[in-house]
Amino acid sequence: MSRALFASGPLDPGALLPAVDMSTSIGSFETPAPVFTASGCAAAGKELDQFFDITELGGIVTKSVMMAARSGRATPRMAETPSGMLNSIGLQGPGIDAFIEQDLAWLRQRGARTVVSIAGGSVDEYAKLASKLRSVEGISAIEVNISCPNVEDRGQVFACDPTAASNVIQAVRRNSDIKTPIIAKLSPDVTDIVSIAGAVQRAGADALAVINTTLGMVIDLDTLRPALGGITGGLSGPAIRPIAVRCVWQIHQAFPDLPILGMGGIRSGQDALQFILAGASAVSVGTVTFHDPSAPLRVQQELEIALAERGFATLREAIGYGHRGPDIPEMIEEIE
Amino acid sequence: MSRALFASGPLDPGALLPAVDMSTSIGSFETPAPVFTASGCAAAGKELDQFFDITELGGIVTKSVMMAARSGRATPRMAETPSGMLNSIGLQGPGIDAFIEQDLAWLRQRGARTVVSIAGGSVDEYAKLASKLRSVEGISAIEVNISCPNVEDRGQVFACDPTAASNVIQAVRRNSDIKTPIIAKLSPDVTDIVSIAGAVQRAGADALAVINTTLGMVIDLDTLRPALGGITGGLSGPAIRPIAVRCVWQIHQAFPDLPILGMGGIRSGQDALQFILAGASAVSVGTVTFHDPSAPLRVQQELEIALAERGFATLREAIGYGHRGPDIPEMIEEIE
Amino acid sequence: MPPLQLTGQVLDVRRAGMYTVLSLTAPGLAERTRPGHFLNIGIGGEESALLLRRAFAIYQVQSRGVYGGSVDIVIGVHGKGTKWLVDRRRHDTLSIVGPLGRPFTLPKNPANCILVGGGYGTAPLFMLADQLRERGCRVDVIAGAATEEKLFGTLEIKRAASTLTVTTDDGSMGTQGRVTDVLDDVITRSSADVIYACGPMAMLSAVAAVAAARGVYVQCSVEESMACGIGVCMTCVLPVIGEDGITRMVRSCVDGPVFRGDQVRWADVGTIPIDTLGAPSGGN
Amino acid sequence: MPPLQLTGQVLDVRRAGMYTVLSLTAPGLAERTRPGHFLNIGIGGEESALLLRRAFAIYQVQSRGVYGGSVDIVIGVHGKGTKWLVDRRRHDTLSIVGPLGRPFTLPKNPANCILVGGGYGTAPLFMLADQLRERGCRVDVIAGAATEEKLFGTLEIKRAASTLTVTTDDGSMGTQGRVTDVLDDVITRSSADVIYACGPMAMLSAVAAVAAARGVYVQCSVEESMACGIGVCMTCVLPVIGEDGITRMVRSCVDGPVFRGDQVRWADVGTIPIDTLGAPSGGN
Ligand SMILES: Cc1cc2nc3c(=O)[nH]c(=O)nc-3n(C[C@H](O)[C@H](O)[C@H](O)COP(=O)(O)OP(=O)(O)OC[C@H]3O[C@@H](n4cnc5c(N)ncnc54)[C@H](O)[C@@H]3O)c2cc1C
Ligand SMILES: Cc1cc2nc3c(=O)[nH]c(=O)nc-3n(C[C@H](O)[C@H](O)[C@H](O)COP(=O)(O)OP(=O)(O)OC[C@H]3O[C@@H](n4cnc5c(N)ncnc54)[C@H](O)[C@@H]3O)c2cc1C
Ligand SMILES: Cc1cc2nc3c(=O)[nH]c(=O)nc-3n(C[C@H](O)[C@H](O)[C@H](O)COP(=O)(O)O)c2cc1C
Ligand SMILES: Cc1cc2nc3c(=O)[nH]c(=O)nc-3n(C[C@H](O)[C@H](O)[C@H](O)COP(=O)(O)O)c2cc1C
Ligand code: FES
Ligand code: FES
Repeated sequence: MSRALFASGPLDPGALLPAVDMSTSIGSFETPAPVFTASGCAAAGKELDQFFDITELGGIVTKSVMMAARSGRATPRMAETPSGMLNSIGLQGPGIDAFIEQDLAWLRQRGARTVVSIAGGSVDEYAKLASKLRSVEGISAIEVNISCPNVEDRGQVFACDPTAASNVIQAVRRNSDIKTPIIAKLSPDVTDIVSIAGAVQRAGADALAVINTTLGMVIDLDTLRPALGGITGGLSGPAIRPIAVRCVWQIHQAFPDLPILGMGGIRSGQDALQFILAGASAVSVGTVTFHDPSAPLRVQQELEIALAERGFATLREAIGYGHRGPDIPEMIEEIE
Repeated sequence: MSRALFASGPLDPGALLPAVDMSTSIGSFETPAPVFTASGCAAAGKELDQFFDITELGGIVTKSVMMAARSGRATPRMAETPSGMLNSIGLQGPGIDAFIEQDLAWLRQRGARTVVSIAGGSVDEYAKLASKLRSVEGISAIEVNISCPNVEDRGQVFACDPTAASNVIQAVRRNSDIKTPIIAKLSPDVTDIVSIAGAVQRAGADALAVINTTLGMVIDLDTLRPALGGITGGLSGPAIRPIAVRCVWQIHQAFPDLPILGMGGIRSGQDALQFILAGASAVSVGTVTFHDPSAPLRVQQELEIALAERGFATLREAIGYGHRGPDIPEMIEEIE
Repeated sequence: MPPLQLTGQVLDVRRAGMYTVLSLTAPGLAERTRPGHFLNIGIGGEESALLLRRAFAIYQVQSRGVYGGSVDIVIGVHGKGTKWLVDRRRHDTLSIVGPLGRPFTLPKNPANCILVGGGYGTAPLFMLADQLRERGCRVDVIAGAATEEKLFGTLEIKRAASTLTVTTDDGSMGTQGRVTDVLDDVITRSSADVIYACGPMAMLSAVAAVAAARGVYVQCSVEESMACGIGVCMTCVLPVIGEDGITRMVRSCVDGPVFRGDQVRWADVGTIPIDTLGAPSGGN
Repeated sequence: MPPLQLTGQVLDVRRAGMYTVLSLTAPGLAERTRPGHFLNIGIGGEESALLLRRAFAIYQVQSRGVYGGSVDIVIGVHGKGTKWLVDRRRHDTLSIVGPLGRPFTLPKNPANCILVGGGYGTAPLFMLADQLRERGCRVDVIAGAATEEKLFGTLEIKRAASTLTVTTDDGSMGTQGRVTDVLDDVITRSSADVIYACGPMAMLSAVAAVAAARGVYVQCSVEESMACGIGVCMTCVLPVIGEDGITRMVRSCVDGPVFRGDQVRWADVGTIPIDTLGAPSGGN
């Protein structure tokens, strides 16, 4: 690395710390920086580009897009919860064609590394989305949001069943350029996330995004009914961070070579470091962006400081470092 | 109800509100008040009795007890997280005999309604615990903590498998006095909590306790290893409240006649009301007691005010009230 | 100019009826602010469990002064966040993002304008009134609220207005009734060309209906629950008819909060109208 | 007397070396406080994401005065909670639970006592020194820290002590070295009967070892991470040998924080010794 020394963070503001090689990879996608936006928390990058230079990030993960335009759900679409929020947006979006023409074109022109998130109501829809993207340039990876109800299976969520999840990933893999890494995005709302991880890996996923929101609910005490138009919603933000770190840890323990894009409540570089130590190769910053529009880049800068302060010369050395050593006993899944 | 009018809460401190009939039942256990302590968050009531009169609560749920004395896990046993905490206590306790002789004797003498929580490493241990309690007086109900690893099945947690969960409940039911209600305590860490609820109901559970902690993890950024001695721990506190309300809602929707003791991050009477509206017949206050040792009674008083302000004359009318009406669409489990 | 993200210091906290006016240092904000813009303010300090910012219309801005510029907002206590805000004291710091949103559009040529404010909805109308007057417009103001104490700034706004009409639901000040009970008269009296409205959704809907009936151009500043306020989350949407006649779920934080009153489907707010682009039943 | 749960107002915030001394109103607290008691303080105000209270040794109490009683604590910044606390200002309110824990036990008859404090661990020794002197005890104090600025109250404690010995790791004040480097000498010089110690676990362990070697009775106030501080959660345990010779995992918040130094299994803190009652390997 030929980068300069830089001044360190809050712990010792005066000290000069060595620069850290922040490059990482998600499958065959090599990126000079490890922090991404989270799907649905950055639209297609344009709005955040007002607050910081989005090309400095590891990449932009776009809002999950479906084949057709979608209106999304009725409002209220969000409810604030302690250190988090619920959302039931319902995947509002322009549809894949308009997305490619407008959003993707803008991102390409802007020079941002782009991970396109896709969502579908059937295996076939995922397959079609992958085909659509096959011929499009400037896509660093495809993130497959499988936390969607399968219209062909009584609305059963793909991510909650290893077979359904595998079918989606297989279809996307078959219909995508072999050079484009496929990232399967997992839901924490399962009894055994490791078995889902194994299933999608066997189905051809090059990497995992861990985690999507967890299902929650708030009752409005004025209407005495569910606060959200969608009744339940996805819980995100710092509240779920311990769950997310646990999922990353479990999956990395089982599949140490499978790259993980970690996320869930990351607010600071120190939070991001927890994910890296647990086994993530890169991280996404989601909900916290609503509080701090500069969060993704700030987290990336803070992460570099946090790594340097702990003597890491490269980000890669820190990936999964929390698992090292013989003195860590077998994982016990007991809950109090 | 012959109770007096009382002054109302923060919304309108001057107003006089009608008293609310706060009585409720958990199976055949009738109690004049709906707020309980949560297992493991109140020891056996003695310490909290310094801060408020524990006999005013719906009841005391004692720390889960096992057959033998248990040292619990190595420290650190807790890590604070945003709006919550992780614990890995490891069920430290005196064993059932000492518990009956000392803790239970004290509670009986004190005149507190007592729900005894039991935990085991095998179906047989649960059966034995139930037998031990059979002849003991002053037990209002038994709460069965099934979030324990099954030593006979590679440490698989009972609560995560409908069959294992049913086997435990069946064994406890068979070995208990038929007049003692059995409350099965469920874990949220499952793909389909409704199917577990159905299984334990069929196995003889008279009621459910919803929810136990959810599995989480924190990495210590000084040691660069898991912060807890137990590696993972149970996440509790307001952070998980939306998950808990969702679980109560789903189960009440599927089994409207099955009484639920709701819990997870209850901090105020308004939080408690969310659980009641979602379908809980009573609630437990856990982690928040660590912040406010008077919380259980305060929550009970605030709940009465919250009900009165909304025109409820009895708590029972409010149970599951959030589900009313034809204008609530089918529950959609989609996650963003 | 892109919005700023800055830390402001509380200069002053004062009560005004039911409301609290908070003055904050905010260098650079005034130059970017146009009437109808809003701010997004962080709640609860560094260790806060309240993750989302709260939106407030910009009431006044000072571009110079000892503090290099400042901004005032008007706060009505609603829930935990606004409660926390009104409890701030001098020298406390607050995190600010803004100015945000699409402001009111001003007429190119002098026009007769009616400004309708409900409750604290008068706050953004002060700056608007001043700028309209600078352009030679006639400004008539209608301020309404449930009770007298829920009115904001009726004394001050009089100065910028040709006429001020006050309504309260309980008759505790001005005419008893709603703003729309007097709007028709004021339109007639002032030969209004344009109506600007800010207030509760029900009021905006009623104002838009009167304007439509009278054929007067109307702009409404809506208030939808917002998670991000900067256009990235899609929580703040409402059904708006586009120039092409197609209804879309549109973000009120970046495509609003100011909308043409005849383009918002007021009766359908809170639903997805069946003919919305991408509506579930509209075939997807 | 049961502990109190009350809201205290900040009377004063002052810096002392690396530390901050916070004075709070606390009517009724003084009457209940004995040396070695601690307080549990809520962090971050009403909308806080920090759920758990933080424990602080009681440094000083005033039972009367304009405020009906007050309490002082000494804070060293460690993480988010202590950072937030030292940023408080006069008139801010804090939620307090206390006094908590088992205090130091005082000798029935006049005895020669050594008080050993590490860092802010001297805080609870002031009250202890006073009460020992009142009982006619000789009091010798040893205060140690890494550097001079990490010592607390060395000037003031001198008044209550026959001798004061200061050690710093870097020699920036007093003797260079650890408290245990001078303890042996002080024991000899003062013919010590009892040692009282408060400070980091490593220091307590070393003090207990010296005391054992010299056959001096020793009480140590330990510092374990606590979730509740009132005995209901079981997070704060450490292995302690009972009168019956059996090792148990004992709660430091209610059975401590003051323990007999010879009963704590210092080398095993952070583990479950194999012979602990109910240990996994001890058959369960
Ligand atoms: C563009 C815009 C301008 C506004 N201008 C003003 C103003 O000048 N003065 C003023 O007093 N208020 C204004 N509001 C309303 C103000 O944002 C809400 O009163 C405030 O967000 C409520 O927060 P709370 O924590 O007190 O209430 P809570 O009910 O505890 O809030 C919970 C969540 O819901 C959201 N929320 C609740 N009510 C509203 C609402 N009415 N509008 C938007 N979000 C809501 C909050 O932002 C928060 O995320 C404006 C809102 C918008 C969208
Ligand atoms: C009986 C007792 C007396 C104490 N007396 C004093 C005193 O007089 N002055 C003083 O400055 N400090 C004292 N401490 C330590 C003080 O409680 C911690 O420094 C403080 O809790 C750290 O909180 P934080 O938010 O700054 O750190 P964080 O690391 O952010 O805290 C995270 C969590 O870990 C807990 N924790 C972290 N470190 C400690 C620790 N060393 N001891 C206990 N809990 C910890 C916190 O309470 C919190 O729950 C005492 C601790 C105990 C148990
Ligand atoms: C408003 C909102 C919208 C989201 N939309 C999507 C989406 O379209 N696709 C997806 O895969 N995840 C979506 N997510 C989930 C996030 O990408 C992320 O997995 C989750 O929020 C956890 O990270 P966080 O706590 O940092 O937000 C959304 C989250 C939020 C809060
Ligand atoms: C420190 C601690 C210990 C606990 N011990 C037990 C236990 O022994 N048995 C049990 O069933 N639940 C136990 N729980 C779980 C609580 O009873 C409760 O289900 C959970 O914490 C959610 O509620 P809360 O957020 O109000 O704490 C424990 C929780 C905590 C925080
Ligand atoms: S509030 Fe997020 S898009 Fe409008
Ligand atoms: S801190 Fe809870 S038992 Fe000691």
